[in-house]
Amino acid sequence: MTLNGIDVTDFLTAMLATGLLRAVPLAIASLGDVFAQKAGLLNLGIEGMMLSGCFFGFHAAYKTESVVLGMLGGIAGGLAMALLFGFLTIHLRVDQVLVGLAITIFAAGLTGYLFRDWYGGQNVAANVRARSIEIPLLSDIPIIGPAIFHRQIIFYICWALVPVFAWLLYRTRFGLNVRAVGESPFAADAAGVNVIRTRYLAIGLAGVMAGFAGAFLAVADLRIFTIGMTVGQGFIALAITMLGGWNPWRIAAGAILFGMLNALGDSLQIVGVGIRTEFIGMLPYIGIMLALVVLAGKTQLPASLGVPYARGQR
Amino acid sequence: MANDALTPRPPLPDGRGGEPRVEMLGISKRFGPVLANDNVDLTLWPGEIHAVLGENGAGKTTLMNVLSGMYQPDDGQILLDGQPAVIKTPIDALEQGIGTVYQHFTLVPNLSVIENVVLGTKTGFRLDLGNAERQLQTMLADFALNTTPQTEVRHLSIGQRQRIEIIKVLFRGTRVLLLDEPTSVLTPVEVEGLFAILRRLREQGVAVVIITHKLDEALDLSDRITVLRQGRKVGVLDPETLAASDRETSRLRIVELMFGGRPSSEGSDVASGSAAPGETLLTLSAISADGDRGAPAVKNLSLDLHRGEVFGIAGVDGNGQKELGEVIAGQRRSTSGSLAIDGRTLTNQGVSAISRAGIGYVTDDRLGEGSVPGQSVAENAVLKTIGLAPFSRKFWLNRKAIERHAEALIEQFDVRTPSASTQLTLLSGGNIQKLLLARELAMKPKVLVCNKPTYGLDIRTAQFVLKTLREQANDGNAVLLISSELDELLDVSDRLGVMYNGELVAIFERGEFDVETIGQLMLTGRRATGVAA
Amino acid sequence: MTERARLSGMSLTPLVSSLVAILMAFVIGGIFLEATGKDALEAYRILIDRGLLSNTGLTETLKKMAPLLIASSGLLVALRAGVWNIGIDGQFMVGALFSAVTGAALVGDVPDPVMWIAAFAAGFIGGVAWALIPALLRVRFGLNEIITTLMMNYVALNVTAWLVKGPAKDPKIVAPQTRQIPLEHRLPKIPGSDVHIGLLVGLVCIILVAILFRSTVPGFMLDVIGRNRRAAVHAGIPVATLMVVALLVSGGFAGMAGANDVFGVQGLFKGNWNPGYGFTAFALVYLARLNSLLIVPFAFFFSFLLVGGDSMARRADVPTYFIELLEGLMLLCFAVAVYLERRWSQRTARAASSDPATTSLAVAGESE
Amino acid sequence: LAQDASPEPTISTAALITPSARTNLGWDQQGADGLDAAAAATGITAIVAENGGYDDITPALADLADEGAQLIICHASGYQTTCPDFAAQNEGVSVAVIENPDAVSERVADIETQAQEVAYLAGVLAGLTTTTGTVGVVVSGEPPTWNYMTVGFAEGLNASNPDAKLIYSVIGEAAYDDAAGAKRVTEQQLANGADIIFGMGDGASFGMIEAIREYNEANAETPAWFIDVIGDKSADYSDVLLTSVLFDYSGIYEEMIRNAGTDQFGQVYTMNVENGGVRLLDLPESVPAETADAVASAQASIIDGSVTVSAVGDSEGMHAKLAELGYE
Ligand SMILES: Nc1ncnc2c1ncn2[C@@H]1O[C@H](COP(=O)(O)OP(=O)(O)OP(=O)(O)O)[C@@H](O)[C@H]1O
Ligand SMILES: Nc1ncnc2c1ncn2[C@@H]1O[C@H](COP(=O)(O)OP(=O)(O)OP(=O)(O)O)[C@@H](O)[C@H]1O
Ligand SMILES: [Mg+2]
Ligand SMILES: [Mg+2]
Repeated sequence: MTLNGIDVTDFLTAMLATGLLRAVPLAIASLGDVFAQKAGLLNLGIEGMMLSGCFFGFHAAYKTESVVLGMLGGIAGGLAMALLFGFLTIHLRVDQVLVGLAITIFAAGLTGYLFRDWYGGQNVAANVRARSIEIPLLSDIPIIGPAIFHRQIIFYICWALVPVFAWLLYRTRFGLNVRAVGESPFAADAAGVNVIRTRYLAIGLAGVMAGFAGAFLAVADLRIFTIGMTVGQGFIALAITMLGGWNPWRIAAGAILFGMLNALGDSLQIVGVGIRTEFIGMLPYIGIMLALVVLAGKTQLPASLGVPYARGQR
Repeated sequence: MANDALTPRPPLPDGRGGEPRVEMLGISKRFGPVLANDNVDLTLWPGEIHAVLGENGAGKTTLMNVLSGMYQPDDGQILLDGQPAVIKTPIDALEQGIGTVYQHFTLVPNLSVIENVVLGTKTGFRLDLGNAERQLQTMLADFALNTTPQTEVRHLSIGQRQRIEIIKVLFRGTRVLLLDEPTSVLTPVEVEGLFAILRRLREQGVAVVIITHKLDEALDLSDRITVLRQGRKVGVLDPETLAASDRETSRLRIVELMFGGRPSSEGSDVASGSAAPGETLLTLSAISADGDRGAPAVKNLSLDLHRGEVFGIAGVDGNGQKELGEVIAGQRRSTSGSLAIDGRTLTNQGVSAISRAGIGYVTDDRLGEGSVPGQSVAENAVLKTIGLAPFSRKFWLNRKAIERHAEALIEQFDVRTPSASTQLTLLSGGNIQKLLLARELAMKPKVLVCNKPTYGLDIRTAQFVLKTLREQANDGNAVLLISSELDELLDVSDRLGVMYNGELVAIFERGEFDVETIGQLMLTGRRATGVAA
Repeated sequence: MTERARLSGMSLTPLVSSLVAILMAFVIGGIFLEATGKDALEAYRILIDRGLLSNTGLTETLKKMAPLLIASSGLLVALRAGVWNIGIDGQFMVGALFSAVTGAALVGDVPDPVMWIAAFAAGFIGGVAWALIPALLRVRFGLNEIITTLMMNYVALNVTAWLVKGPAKDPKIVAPQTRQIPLEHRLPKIPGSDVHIGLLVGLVCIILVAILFRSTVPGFMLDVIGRNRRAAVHAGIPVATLMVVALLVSGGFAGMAGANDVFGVQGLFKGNWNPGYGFTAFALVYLARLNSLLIVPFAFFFSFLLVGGDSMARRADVPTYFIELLEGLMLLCFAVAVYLERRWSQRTARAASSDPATTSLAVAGESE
Repeated sequence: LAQDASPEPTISTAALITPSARTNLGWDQQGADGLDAAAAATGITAIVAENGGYDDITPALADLADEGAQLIICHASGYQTTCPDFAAQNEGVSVAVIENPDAVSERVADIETQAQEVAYLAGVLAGLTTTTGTVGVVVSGEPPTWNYMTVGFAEGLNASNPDAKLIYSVIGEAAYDDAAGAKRVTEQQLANGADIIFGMGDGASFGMIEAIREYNEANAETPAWFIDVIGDKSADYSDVLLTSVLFDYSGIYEEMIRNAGTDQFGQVYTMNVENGGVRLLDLPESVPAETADAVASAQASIIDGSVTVSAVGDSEGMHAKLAELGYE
C-alpha cells in the first residue's frame, strides 16, 4: 500500500522506530532525574551532566574504540558533574538553581574548550559501533518488528530500566528514603534516614543516568561529538520528569509521547502534507502542554524540592 | 481503660535504685542570641515517667532535641547506662534505643502509614512490608486507629497522625521514649489511651519523658517532674516529694518554680459573661463544604452567633471544625448554603471581603499558614492589614507606622522578641501564637474565629488568651472558639456546640453543660441517654 | 535604623563574596589555561584591556548591560513571588518581533520618541502575550509554569520564525527579517557617550522594581506569596491574580528587553535570533540574591565578560568556550563563597536562621 | 577575475567574522580559509573572529576595528544589516556582507553566491545516480543560502530525472547543532526510500552522515549517498560522500582586498559557476562516466546561459517552487 508514493508499512515502521529512538535519551535522563527531584534536588544541571556525558563518552570511545568503555566514560562524565552539584547543594547548602545553572554553563564551556583543544574542533567519528540484536520471531512482525525488536542493546537496556527504576523507587528502602527525604527531610532525619547520604545517592544516580543518556547520543547513536549537541534535551527530560508525575512508568510514556510527536512531525514532512515546517516543529511542545492539560491536572512538586536541609534549622 | 487514670501510682520499680538510664550533664545550647539551654542536668531512670515542664520557650524542646540527636549541644555530656554516649545524629539516638515523638510532626504526608513506620528502620535493601504490616495492624488496633497501613498519612486527621507518631517510635522498640507535648492534639479519651500505653511501657522498664503544659496530666502520670525556666533547670520534684505532698501542694510548688516571683493569673476570671446575648452578628444557614480530599467535611450546618457571646465548638479532631472555621473566614468555598455577617450575605466572597466585613480568624497552623517565617515580626503583624491606613496609603507602604504598630502589639501582648524587626522564625511557638492573636484583635473584628488558640501555650499565656477572648465578647463582639480542650471550652463558652462528622449535633446553653453528655456526643454523635431504643 | 542595618548587612558581604568568587574563578581558569599550554596572564590582560579599559570595550559592555538589566528586573518580580519564569527567551523573541513590526510601521510617520514608546509598549505586550498562555494554563488547569514556560520557548522559536519568514518579512530582502529601522531612528546616545539610552531604561527598570519591593503594597504582597503562599491565602491576598501578574510582568519586561535590542542594536528582528538572555538573567538574579540593586554590578560584570572574552579568545588564541567555562566557574566559586559567607556570618553575627534566598525556593517549589 | 588589474592593496589588515567554529569543515571554514588564502596572496594580515554567534556582533566588530581591520567580511546572512550599520558609524572601515545588494555603498560590498547553480549540478547528479527514484533534502533551518541550494537542487533533479521523487525535511528551527535530530530525520528519509541525501546542516550534517553510514552497513548492496554543501569532508567521509557544493571565496576576497579603500570597493561581488567561485567537489570514481559527462554538460549549459537556475532565497518562495515542481 502506498500513500503519496510512500510505502505505508515503511512509513509507519520508520515513524515508530524514530519516535522510540528519540525517546531513549530523554527516558534515560528522566528516569535518573526522578530520584534527584524526589529527593528534593531541582537539578537544572542535568543539561550540563548530559553534555558532559556526551563529550567524555565520545572521548573514551574514540581513544579505546570500545562502546562499553565509551558508555562508562559518559557515565563518569555525568557523575562527576553530579557530585559537584551534590557537594555544593547538599554539603554546602548553596542554592540549587544557582548551582544547576552553573553546572550547565560550566559543562558547556568545558566540553567546548576541550573538544577544541584536543580535537581541534574537527568532527571525527569514534571507531565504534553499538551492536544491534535481532529478536527472533518478534522482529518479523510487520512495522513493530523492525522498529522495536531489531535494535541496539542499549535500546533494550533503556526500556528494561523502566520497571527496574519503578521497583527501585517504590519497592526498596533506598526508594522509600528518597521519597521521604524530598517530601520532609526533617521527618526522614528524625526517623533515622541519613538525609545527606540519600541525597548524594539520588543525585549520583541522576548524574549517572544523564551521563548515560549523553553517552547514548555521542557513542551509541552518533559516534561523534558536536559542540552543544544536547540542544536542550536535558531540560526537556526535566520537564518530562515532572510531566510524568515522578512515576517511572508515566515518565517512559511521556518520553515516548515526546519522541513520537517529533517523529510524527518528521513523517508529516515526508508525506508532504503541506503544513508549514514551523508548525510541525512546535508540535511536540504543544503536544506536551496538551497532554498536561488532559492528563495531569495539578503537578504537585515534592514539598522540599529546592530546599537544602540542615539539621536543627527551622 | 478510663479507670486507669484513677488507679493510684504504682510503686516504683526496683530498677530505679540501680543505674540511671540517661544522664544529661551540664547541657548548654545557644541559638544566636538565645541561650535555649543553660547548663541543664537531667537524669532518667528506667521504669519511670518523667515530666518536663516550663513555660513557652523555656527550652524543653531544645533539651529533648539534644538527646534525640537533632541538635548538638554547645556544652555538656550525655551518659547512657553510665557510659559516655555519642549521639551525633538521630540515627545514633535511635540505635541506642532513644525514640522521640517530636513537637512538630515528623510524618511524611504523602507516604503511607506503613511506609512512615518502617522509614529509617534497618532491614534489607528490598522493602518487605509483610511482617511489618502484621505487626502494625495489631498496633493500629491497640491505638483504636481505624485506618489501613496503606492509607497515605496526609489523609489522616491530626489526632490520628499523633498516634501514628507514637506507633512509629514504639515499633522500633525503645528504651527511652521522649514525647514533646503529645497530648495537645488529643481528645480526653485519646489521652487516656495514650497514658495507659505509657504506663505499660513504664512497667516494661522504659524511661519515658513527657513534655506537657497540662499540670494535671503531669501530676497524674509522672513519677518525677523537672521544671525548666528560661533555659535553666530550676527544680526537680522527685518521687518521694511527689508522694509526700498532696496534689494541690505540688501544683503550687510547680507553678511557683515556673513563674515564681511573678503574679500568677490563675483563677476563673475567664468565666463567661452574664450579659444577655445581643443581636445576631453571624448567620450560617445550611452551610456545606468539602475537605481537602474533596469529601464533604461540613454538612448542612446552621448557626447564629450573637453579640457578646463566646460560642465554643467541641469535637474530636477531624470532624469538620477546621473546615468550618475556614469557611467562615472565607478561606474555603462552601458548596451550598449561605453565610451572612450583620445581615449582609457574603457567601464565598473570599478572605478579604469577609475580613473587611469584620471577621477575624486565628488559624491553628501558625507556621504553615499563619505567618511568613522569612519576614520580620513587624511584617507579620500587618500581614492582613497591609493594604489599610496607616500601614499604607494607596500603593505606598509606611514602614514607620508598621514598626510602631508592631511594637505596640508586642508590648500589649507580651510577645517575647528581641525587636520588631527580628525574623519571625526566631520566636518560640507560644510567642508566635500571641502575635497572631494580637494581629487579629488589632483589626477589631466583630466576629473572631479561633482554632485551638491555646495549643502549646503555657498556663499563663493560655489564661491570658482565654481572658482576651472573653473580653472581646464582653465588648459586644462574638467569638467562635474551636478547641480540643474541653476544660477551657467549659470555662469560657456561653454556648457550646459539638461537632461530629461535619454536623453540629448539639448546642448547650451555659448551665446545661454536662461533661459526660458532651463527651458522648463527641465520640458518637449521639446522646447515650439509654432512652433511645 | 533597623532598615539601614539590614541593608548594610545585605549589600556589603555579598559584594565581598562575589569578589572572592571572581578571583577564585580567575585563578582556577588560569590554571586551566596554563595546563592546556596557553598564556593565562596575557589572556587576562587582554580580557580586562578589551572589556573594560578600552573605549570601545567599555562602551560595548555598557550597551550589553541594558537587555540584561531589563530582563532581570522582570525576572526578579516573578522569582520573588515564587513564580518560575523559565520562558524569558521566548518572551524576548516575541517582544522583539512585536516591537520591530511596530517600529517598522511607524518609522518616519510619527516623531521618534513616540515610535520608541510605542515600540517598547509593543515589546511589553508581546512578552505579556507570550507569558499569558502559561499563566492561563496555571490558573485554569493548575499546570506548573516551569514546564509550560520552558515549552513556550520552543514554540516561540517556531512562531517567530514563521512570522518573520512570512507575514512580518521585509519583502525587499531575501533573508527572513523585518524591515530595518534606519540608524537615525534608533535609540539616541546618552549625551557624551556612545551608549544608547537603553542602559538608562534598564536602570530605571531596576529602580522601579526596587521601589516596588521596598515600599509598595503589591511588592509586599508578592513577597508574602513568594515566601509562604498559604499564609498569603490566609491573609486574603489575591494570590492567583498576583502570581499571574508577576508572570505577565516578567514576560513584559523580557519583551521590552527585546525592544531594547531592536531599537538599540539590531534595528530589526531576524529569524532564529535568540540571544538566550534567560540563562544569564537567572544567574544574575540569583547572584544578586533576589535583591534588585545588586543586579546592577553583576550585570556589568557579565557584560564585561561577554565583551572582553570575545576579544581575548581571538587575540590570545584561546578557544572562545573559555569564557563560558569561566562564567560557569564563577558561578560555582560564587556558590562556595556564599557558603563561606554564611559560615562566617554565623560565627560572628547572630544570623542563625536559614538564608532567605534559599527558603524562597521552598515556597516557590510548592504549587498551592 | 580582477587579477589583471592587480593593484597593490591599500589596506594592511582584513578580518572575517563568522558565526560558528572555523574548523567545522563547512560554511565557517570555507570563509576563513578563503580569507587566509587571499591574505597570503596579497601579503596583508588576516584576522578571523569565529564563533560570533547570531546575536549582536557589534562588540566583535568594534574590537576588530580596534585591532586595525580596515576591511571586515561579515560571513553570515544574519550579519547583513548589522555590518552596514557599523560601517556607517565607523569611518575607515569597509565591510562586506552576504546577500544584501541594497546595502551596497562606498564602504559596503555585497557578496552574491550563485550557489543554486552548483546545487543544480548536484541535483542532476542525484537524479542520475538514484536507484530508488527517491532523493532527500535535509536542512537544519531555512536561511537564504540553503533555500537557494534547495531550489537549484530540485530543478537539477527535475531536469535529469523527471520521475524522481524529492522529500524535503527540516530538522527544526535553528537546529544547526542538532546532530541527533539530523540523524533521526535522515533515518526516516532513508527508511522511506531515499538513497541520496542532499544535506545542509553545519554540525548537524555529521548526524546525517552517521545515519547514512549505519544504513549502508545494513544495506551494503544498495548503499545511500550523501551530498554535502560548503566544505570538503572527503578526507574523513569519502565512504558516503558523493560530492559536495564548494564555495571558494579566495578569488573575490582577494579582489575586495585590492579594492578596499578605493571607490572600486562598493559593488556586488558574485561567485558563480562561470568564475569558479562555486563548484562541485571532484566526483568519486564510482560515478559512471556518462553521469559525469551529463553533469559537465549541464555546467556548460549554465555557463553559456542556455540553462538558468532560479534564484529563490526566501522560504515561501522556495516552498512554492518545490510545489511547482511537484515535490510538495
Ligand atoms: N532552631 C532554632 N533556631 C533558633 N532559635 C531556636 C531554635 N530552636 C529553639 N530556639 C529558641 O530557643 C528557645 C527555646 O525554645 P524551645 O523550643 O526549646 O522552647 P520550649 O520550651 O519547647 O517552648 P514551647 O513550650 O513554646 O514549645 C526559644 O527562645 C526559641 O525561640
Ligand atoms: N520572596 C522572597 N523569597 C526569598 N528571599 C527573599 C524574598 N524576598 C526577599 N528575599 C531576600 O531577602 C533579602 C532582603 O529582602 P528585602 O525585601 O528586605 O530587600 P530590600 O533590602 O528591601 O531590597 P529590594 O530593593 O530588593 O526590595 C533579599 O536580598 C533577598 O535575599
Ligand atoms: Mg517546645
Ligand atoms: Mg524590600
